[in-house]
Amino acid sequence: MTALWLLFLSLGAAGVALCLARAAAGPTTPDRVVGVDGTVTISIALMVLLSSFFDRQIYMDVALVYAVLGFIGVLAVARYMERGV
Amino acid sequence: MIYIAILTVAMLIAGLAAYFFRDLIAAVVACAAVSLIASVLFYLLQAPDVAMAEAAIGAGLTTAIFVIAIRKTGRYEK
Amino acid sequence: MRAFVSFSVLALIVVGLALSLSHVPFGKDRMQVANYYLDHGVADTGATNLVTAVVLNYRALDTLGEVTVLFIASLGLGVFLSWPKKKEGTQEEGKRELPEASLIVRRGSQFLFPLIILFGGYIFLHGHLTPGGGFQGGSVIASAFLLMFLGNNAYRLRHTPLTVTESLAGITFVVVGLIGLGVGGYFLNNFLPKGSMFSLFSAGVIPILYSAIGLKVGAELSGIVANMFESRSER
Amino acid sequence: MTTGNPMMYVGAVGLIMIGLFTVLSKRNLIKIIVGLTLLDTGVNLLLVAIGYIHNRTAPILTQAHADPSKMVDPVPQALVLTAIVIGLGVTALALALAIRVYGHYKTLDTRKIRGLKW
Repeated sequence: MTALWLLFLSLGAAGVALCLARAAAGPTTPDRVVGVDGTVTISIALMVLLSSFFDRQIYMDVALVYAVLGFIGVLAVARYMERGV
Repeated sequence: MIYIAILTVAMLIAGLAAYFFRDLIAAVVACAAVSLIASVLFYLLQAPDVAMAEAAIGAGLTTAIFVIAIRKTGRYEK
Repeated sequence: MRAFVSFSVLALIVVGLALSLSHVPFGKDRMQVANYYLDHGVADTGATNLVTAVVLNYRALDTLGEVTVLFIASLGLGVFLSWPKKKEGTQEEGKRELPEASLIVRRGSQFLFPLIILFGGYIFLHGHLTPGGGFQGGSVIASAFLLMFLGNNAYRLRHTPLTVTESLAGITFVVVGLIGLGVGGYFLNNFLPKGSMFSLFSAGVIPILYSAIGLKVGAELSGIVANMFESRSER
Repeated sequence: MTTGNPMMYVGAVGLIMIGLFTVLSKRNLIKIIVGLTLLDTGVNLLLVAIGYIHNRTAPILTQAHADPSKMVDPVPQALVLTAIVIGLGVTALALALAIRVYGHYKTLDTRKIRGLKW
């Protein structure tokens, strides 16, 4: 069981690291935005996994807030890019 | 916890990126990344209330307010 | 010179923080005040989320002050952004024609708006049972208005209902506190019955106060977002 | 669980240092406000890290977790909770000031704004 948790958390951390590497290296600003947005998605999955790991169902609310609101920042930057803000 | 070390290093790199980027939009996006990783760290420190506040503020409102201010002034730092 | 001063200030702060944090080992039990809160919190307040118990019962007067600070920040932003009054006609003529958002973003924002408002209401109504509360719920509600501003160019927020909501919420907080003063002898006394644990109608006045804070914070942050969007005069 | 000990403090103090160095050395007003936001996040992280206790859970009682002696300190969390929202208000106020400064001087460079250079 511990090995399974280790696998899950390692995959999540690797995903975060890869997305942040794209966000740090990306030559243009849209690359960086997409990298950070991928990080948001993987972090939501990590939070759901951790709520099961800590055995507290109420922690799920934090992941819910991120899932509902996580796209608004990306939307703001996208509207800036098409000169709409 | 090796994961805390990974997340902390990633957060510090994002903060340094926010310092070094000349493009202010990229700096604000790096700031949003710092807020996101700080929210995960609050979660790992057993503070779901604080993590939720950081999520609700850092996900949308801070980025949008900075983007509006950059729209009204200038995009590049000279 | 400037870099030297900056680095010496940073070095001083690093040394000071390192010296003081070396006496505070990470993860050790050093609670003194909080032990009382943890042991007596549920019996005193009825709220099972002890952070809410600290925010709205033991430290409720501080919370009133913090809401006031947020109100002053919102007021100052409104004053700064509307201070040099432009002529209405010239401002309308000089405004650039903004490209409209795509159909998916427009319809999606209109579809998601009531759902996000509902979610914010859920967060601050359940503040005494689950993580969350007035501050988080208010931020979620302000994010819903921000989504409408981003998705629809023609969207305008009427400021009168916002001001009325904010004032009524603030008055509710103070009046509940004063009723507590009259009934129990001190400001913000929890005078309603505590109810049973883990049910929505428990914890006395805490759900009422957190709803008031949620509406007030939501109205203030929505006002900040609306002010930032509506002053399009600089460039 | 012990290897992560200094790492939280290093992260929080490092974030405070990056934010403070941005505030002290950059010359663009928007960049200075970005530095203030980083500083804010670092201070909040430091406060919550001081309140953390090993092998304990969040101070929220449920049917499965009803033992108050197994919970972390709720007081720093309550302080930081309000500080985050007020940080947003302060950031918005500073950005409004920066927009007004730009409207008056047509620049955000602190060297070109009279009375702001040091």
